Amino acid sequence: MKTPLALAIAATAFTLSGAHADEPRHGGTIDTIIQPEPPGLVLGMIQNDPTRKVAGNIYEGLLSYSTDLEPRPQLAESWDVDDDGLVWTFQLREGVTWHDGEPFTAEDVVFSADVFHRELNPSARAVLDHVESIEADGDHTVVFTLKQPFGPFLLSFEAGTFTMVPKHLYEGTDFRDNEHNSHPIGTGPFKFENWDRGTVIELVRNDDYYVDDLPYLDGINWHVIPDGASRAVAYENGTVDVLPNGTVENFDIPRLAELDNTCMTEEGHEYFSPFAMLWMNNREGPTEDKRFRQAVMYAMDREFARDVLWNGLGNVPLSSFGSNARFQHDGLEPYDHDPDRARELLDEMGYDGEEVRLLPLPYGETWTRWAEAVQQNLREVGINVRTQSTDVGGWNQRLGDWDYDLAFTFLYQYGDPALGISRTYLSSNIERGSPWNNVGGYENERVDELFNEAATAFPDEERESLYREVQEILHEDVPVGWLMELGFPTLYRCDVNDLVTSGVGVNDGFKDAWLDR
Amino acid sequence: MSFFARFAQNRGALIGLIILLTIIAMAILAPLLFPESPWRMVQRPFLPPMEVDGFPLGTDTMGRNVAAGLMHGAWVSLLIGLVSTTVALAIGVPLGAIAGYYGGLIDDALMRFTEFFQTIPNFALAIVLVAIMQPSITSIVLAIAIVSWPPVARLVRAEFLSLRNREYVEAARLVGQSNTTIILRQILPNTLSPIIVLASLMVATAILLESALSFLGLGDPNVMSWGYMIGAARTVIRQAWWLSFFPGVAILLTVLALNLVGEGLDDALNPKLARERS
Amino acid sequence: MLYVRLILMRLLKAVVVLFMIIIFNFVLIQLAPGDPAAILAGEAGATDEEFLRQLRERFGLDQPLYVQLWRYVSGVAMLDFGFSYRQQMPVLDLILARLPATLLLTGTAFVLSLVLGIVAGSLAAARAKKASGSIIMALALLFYATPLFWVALMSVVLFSVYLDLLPAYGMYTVGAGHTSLALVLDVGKHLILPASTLALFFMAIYTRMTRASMLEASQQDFVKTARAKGLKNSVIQRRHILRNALLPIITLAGLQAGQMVGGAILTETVFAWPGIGRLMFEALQQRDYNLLLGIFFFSAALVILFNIITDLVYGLADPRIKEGS
Amino acid sequence: MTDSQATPLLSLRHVSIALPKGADRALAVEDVSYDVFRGEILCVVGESGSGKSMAANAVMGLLPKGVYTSGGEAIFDGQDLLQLSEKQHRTLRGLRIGMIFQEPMTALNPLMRVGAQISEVFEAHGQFNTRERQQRALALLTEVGIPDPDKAIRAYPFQLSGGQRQRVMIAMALALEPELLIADEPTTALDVTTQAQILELIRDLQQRRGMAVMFITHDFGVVAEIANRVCVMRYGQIVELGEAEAVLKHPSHDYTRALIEAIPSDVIPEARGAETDTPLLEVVGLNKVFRSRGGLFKPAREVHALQDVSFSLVKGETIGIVGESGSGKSTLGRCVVRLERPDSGTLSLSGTDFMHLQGEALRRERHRVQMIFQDPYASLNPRHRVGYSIAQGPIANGTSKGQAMAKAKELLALVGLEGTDDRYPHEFSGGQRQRIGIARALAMQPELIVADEAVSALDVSIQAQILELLEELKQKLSLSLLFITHDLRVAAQICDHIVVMQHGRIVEQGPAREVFLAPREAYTRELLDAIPGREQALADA
Repeated sequence: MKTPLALAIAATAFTLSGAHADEPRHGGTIDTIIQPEPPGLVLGMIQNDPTRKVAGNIYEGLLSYSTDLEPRPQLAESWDVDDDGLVWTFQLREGVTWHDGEPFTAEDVVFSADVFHRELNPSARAVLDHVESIEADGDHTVVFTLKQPFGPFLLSFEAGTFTMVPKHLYEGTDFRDNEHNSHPIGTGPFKFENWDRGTVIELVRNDDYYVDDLPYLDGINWHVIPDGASRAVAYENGTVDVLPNGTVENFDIPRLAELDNTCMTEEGHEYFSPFAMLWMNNREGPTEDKRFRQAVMYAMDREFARDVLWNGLGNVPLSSFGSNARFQHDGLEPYDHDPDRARELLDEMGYDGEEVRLLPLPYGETWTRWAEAVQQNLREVGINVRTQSTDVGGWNQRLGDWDYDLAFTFLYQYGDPALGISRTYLSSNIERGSPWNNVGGYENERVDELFNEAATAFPDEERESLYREVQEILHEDVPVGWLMELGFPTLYRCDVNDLVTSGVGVNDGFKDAWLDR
Repeated sequence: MSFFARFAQNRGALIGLIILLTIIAMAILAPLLFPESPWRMVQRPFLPPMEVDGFPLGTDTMGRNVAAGLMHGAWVSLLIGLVSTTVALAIGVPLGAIAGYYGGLIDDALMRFTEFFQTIPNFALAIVLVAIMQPSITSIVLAIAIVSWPPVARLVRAEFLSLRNREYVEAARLVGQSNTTIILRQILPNTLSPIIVLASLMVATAILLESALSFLGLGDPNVMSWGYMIGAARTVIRQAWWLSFFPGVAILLTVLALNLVGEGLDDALNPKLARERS
Repeated sequence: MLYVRLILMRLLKAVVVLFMIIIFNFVLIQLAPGDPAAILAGEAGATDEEFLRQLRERFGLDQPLYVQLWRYVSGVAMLDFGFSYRQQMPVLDLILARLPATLLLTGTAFVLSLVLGIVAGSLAAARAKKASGSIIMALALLFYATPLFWVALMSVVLFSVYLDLLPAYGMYTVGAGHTSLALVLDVGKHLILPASTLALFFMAIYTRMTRASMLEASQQDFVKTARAKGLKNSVIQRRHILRNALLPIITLAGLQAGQMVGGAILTETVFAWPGIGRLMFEALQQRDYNLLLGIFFFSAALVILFNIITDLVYGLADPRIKEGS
Repeated sequence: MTDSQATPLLSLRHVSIALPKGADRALAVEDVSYDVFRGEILCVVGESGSGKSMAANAVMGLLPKGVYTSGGEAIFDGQDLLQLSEKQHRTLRGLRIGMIFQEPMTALNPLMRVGAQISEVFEAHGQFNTRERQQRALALLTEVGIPDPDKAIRAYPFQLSGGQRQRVMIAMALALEPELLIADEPTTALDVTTQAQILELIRDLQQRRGMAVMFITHDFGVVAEIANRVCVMRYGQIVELGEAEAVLKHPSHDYTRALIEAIPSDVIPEARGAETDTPLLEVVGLNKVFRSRGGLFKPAREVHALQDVSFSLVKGETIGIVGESGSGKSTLGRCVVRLERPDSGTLSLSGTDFMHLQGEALRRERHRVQMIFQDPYASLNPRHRVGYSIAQGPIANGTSKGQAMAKAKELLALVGLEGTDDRYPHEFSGGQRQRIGIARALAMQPELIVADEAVSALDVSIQAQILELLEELKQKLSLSLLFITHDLRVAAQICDHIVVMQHGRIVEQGPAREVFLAPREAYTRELLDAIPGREQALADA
């Protein structure tokens, strides 16, 4: 028996998100900002944030997700799963064409998933490890068979992670050297027009888009402006209308939000739900001691960081699971700002003032300021902290080589503990050379067991109890410092309607957006 | 006329000296006036100047005392300027002296080496060096020194070239003094005045360079320097003008003062030129 | 013919220097922590060994260093500057796309600073004892002492935000679709702030230099000769003093012209000018070795080119060099 | 020649010129009065610091900054030049008063063609059109006797020799046929033969045009050569003023007499016999070529500074090396002391090969030959006390510091500067510094001393004192001396032997008397004839 999980029509999406009396209008080009300039636009080959933002409007995945992380139809019209949670069948939308006019078929899906992503895409690979086989059943049906049930499977089809790429252009070629990489071909609402490096990326309306009437906009100009202050000016003087999250410094947000005709939303980040953490090297030095790690948690004034550095946006997490991840345990005792408690713990462990190196995240001013605040917090409870400044390359290298004591980072949660959270704590995920695995070196057999079981448990009730236990252990052990779930505000002119309608925000938001001018 | 009297004849130089002494005094008095770390978050953020007692210059993005930062920063900025200049002199003076004194192939080789460093744009090289060594006081000082020694070497070489055939140098050679003695005792002391003048300007340039590096996020996060303060404040320049204004003015005044003092030294050390100039 | 041969010799020398620079920079960059693969992987927010291995193999980073160096050097010898790891484009294309912007910016700033600097410096020298001369010098000193980026920020706030007179960033109005004259005017408008910011500092240098050089030249005997002829002071200033004072300025300007490429990094960053300086900073951050090396190569080549041009100009300006035999 | 009853063209009356504060005296010129008449040459003579040029500069309105006239008047054609505005002065300069300067090397703008610089004079006074100006410039160049004027008009100054440049200067000064020409030491920087030509030219032009010339010089020889009247100055005051012949033959003032007597006479002392026959210095077939490397525009050049030079010097003997600039005389001296290394030939000192010594070995032997330098201002390290300057040689050669310093004091006393060992060079006059230089050379107890133009930079009275000192020391210490000079007369005074050089080769050598009184070679004769005032002196003798 197959259970229909969802069936919705994309065209109705905007009516859910806004209470606009006006009918959407066609026309107008939106100017926005991309920061930093992406390395390339072929999603699937590159999955960094700027590529996702721009190319999310060119490429599409099988599904999209609401701000509640409910799957919605995209290239797949509907989907089913068998009772064991092993065989997933996707019905593809008919009449979809690539930007070059070729039809989009099930063969493209199989090629993208089984060939393209298996070769190029580490995050897709993590999901594909659970997949036994992928088969096309006619032109418009694809069947995924899993090795064992995988709880978050349906959350894996977002465009940025599981992009559909055109088989007819890529099959049999060196993917990274493919001539079409410079002129990406997708199925999305906008087509690639021009990239003037260092200045602007221009997208234009896909007139053949498979949803009638969409998109409303004639095009999108993604401006490249390297300086934060200049980006703010660009919004102020009216050159750009939309400031996606992360494009202006946090300190500018309250000021810009006060401007006339300016709206702000914090929605549209739910799928990623970035979780800022402080790696603590569990292998050696003072950070090896659980009490030291707890002391760090007590010493930090996380409320201050949120209120002052992040302008009150975002949310201080209770423990290891963020609020947008599922299965959060809310009965744990919070680590409040308590310097005295921190000093007690340090005394208890006999901390001798050994120097502790702190590695800030080289992603802009706010992070630098945050490191300064944490450094000061820790110094005030008597920890001898020295900040080691570095750039992205150095940061990668240090973390990859485990050459640090404390280090800032943030990780996407991808809506499910098995996708975004367990990777930080699993001992099987300890491997030199990458800053994104279990860099802290935390090893706990019970935690490994619980996470592994929970990932493949079916249905959700089963998973919930396993995750509760994991959270209790982690809360006590403090393998990493849980700093904040970051707020990701998007600023835009209020006459830009229906901009953020999904759990990935502007990444695919321009599809429904329209200008009321 | 005494050295100082000649120096003081240049009114600008005197003003420069007074500014410079004030800044040095700031640097020395910083730990006494603001015993707490300048990194301490002590008040609410974005406090404008003169609004609350004890915070004459307001507070920064995180509620740190700008006045404390400015005073402690004086120490760091001056230190970076002085040390990097010293290091640059330590590289440039011997190289230039040897090249200028011996001439010939040695000169050729050393000058090619110097030109080589001048072929890579200064600021770009400084950025790369700091990025490679990772930002810290040491790497910044080294990078500044590495990009600023070539003019020293060229100056010293030119001086040596013009002095090495002076009759007193030839006389020294004729009485059998060794090359080392001639370089150190006969020629070097006579090149000191242009070196001192250049050095005073180099300190100024070093302070500017450090601030530019900090501006690009390549400052040392453990020390409060003026460059750091501007770099950190640039993102909030619209909300809090005072955060970049005061350190900016501090840099400006210091560089200005060093230049004025440099000119004064030039006048005082080269009385002939000074007379012509006035 | 002799000149042609000598210039060829200079170019040959330049090639040697450039290859030394390649090797120097190649080694330098290898000392930087992290590699482009790790950074690219890091940006994706997820990575595994396989991904890193693929990238490294693709970039040739799995080869021993000397092999990498040899490949790079032999590539450059064939004018192949390799592929940008991050931007996935040939380095040459990237650089050639950005170079005109930098040349436009620095060229304008250079001419602006040189012309204004010389004019201001001559005025200051001619009025060395008057208040107006002192005011010019005080201003020059002020410009010299003010951090470049600070002026840049302040000028954006003033001219772009408060007065709304000039565009704050970029090289042209995106989406305006200007062509021919309109485009030139548009670019010109965008050029004003960055070029004058960059020019300000250098103008200060030239002003001071011109004044000092003119005061020195005015002590020369031939100035007395000129006065003995009964020439007007303004003629003496222009024809005798200034012309001779310009010689050292040519040398200095030649040095500065090359350095401006480096100095433009800050300006390009603040004003979002799509030039090579910004590209360099980004390439450095990304450890985009090929691109970074390519930019170093081109900026060094520019410096050398400017040096040769300086020598030629100097030769034209000073007959003792041109016609000395 | 002069009609003293006529109205003077220029009349200075009680002129005083003040120096800026801090100078060694308050007035550069004090209460000076003299006249310049049409058609005469007035020589203003004085040693350095006498203020001889100041009045002329005041007349031209070209006083240096900070120097100003504090009294008196200078009447030129009825107007007081000292009261003129800059603009009024300008209309006179070049048009009615021309001026030429001492340094032909630097007095012309290096970046302008000669023709343009001459044309400028017409331009400054708004005369003629561009083409006519060129033509006139050409005519002037022809008149001042520049070879190949068509080419010279397009030449840059650096392409001309010193004498040619001075001719260009004269052409420029005379372009508008001024009534008064002021010549400020116009021949001092020139070689003696060139000097003779320029003096000839000035006299010639003056007579042809009937203009007045105010000729400033330090050299009584020159005075004897061209002056109608003489004005002798000292310390800013006139000590004697009168007809040239009268002043030269019967100087009424002691100072004038001293100056005239200080000129080396043509009475040559008898040569002393050499003490031994063994040569101390033997130079055989010495060659030296200087190679300049080419630049972007410059091809490489070779200069043959010494070609097959041979002579020898016996212990206790003084040999004079005489020649004009570029003759290779200084290179020879520098080769002998081994500041330069000859390319080939033999250079031996008491039998030891002095030519091939290198590095440490050379350093150890250096004390045997010492040098006295030309420029008293450059020959002492300004940062060392003079006692130390003298002592550092012995110290470098192993003498203890105390002993060396004591010796330095003795030597200073010997050269007449007792008790000055702890002073710095700037506290001494030029002549005194030259004495210190001699003491420094003596400190090494050298076998041979090379004096390279040791008195050329000194005023004539000082020059005489230094020559006297050298003579005295020579006797006392039985020094062997290689005396390099451009002045044949000086050489004849002090030397036993004279070697005359030209273009790197020895032209003539022999006993001083012979070479001086009966030269065999034409070039030597030419040199002797060119000495200004020699005819007068010979006539007197």
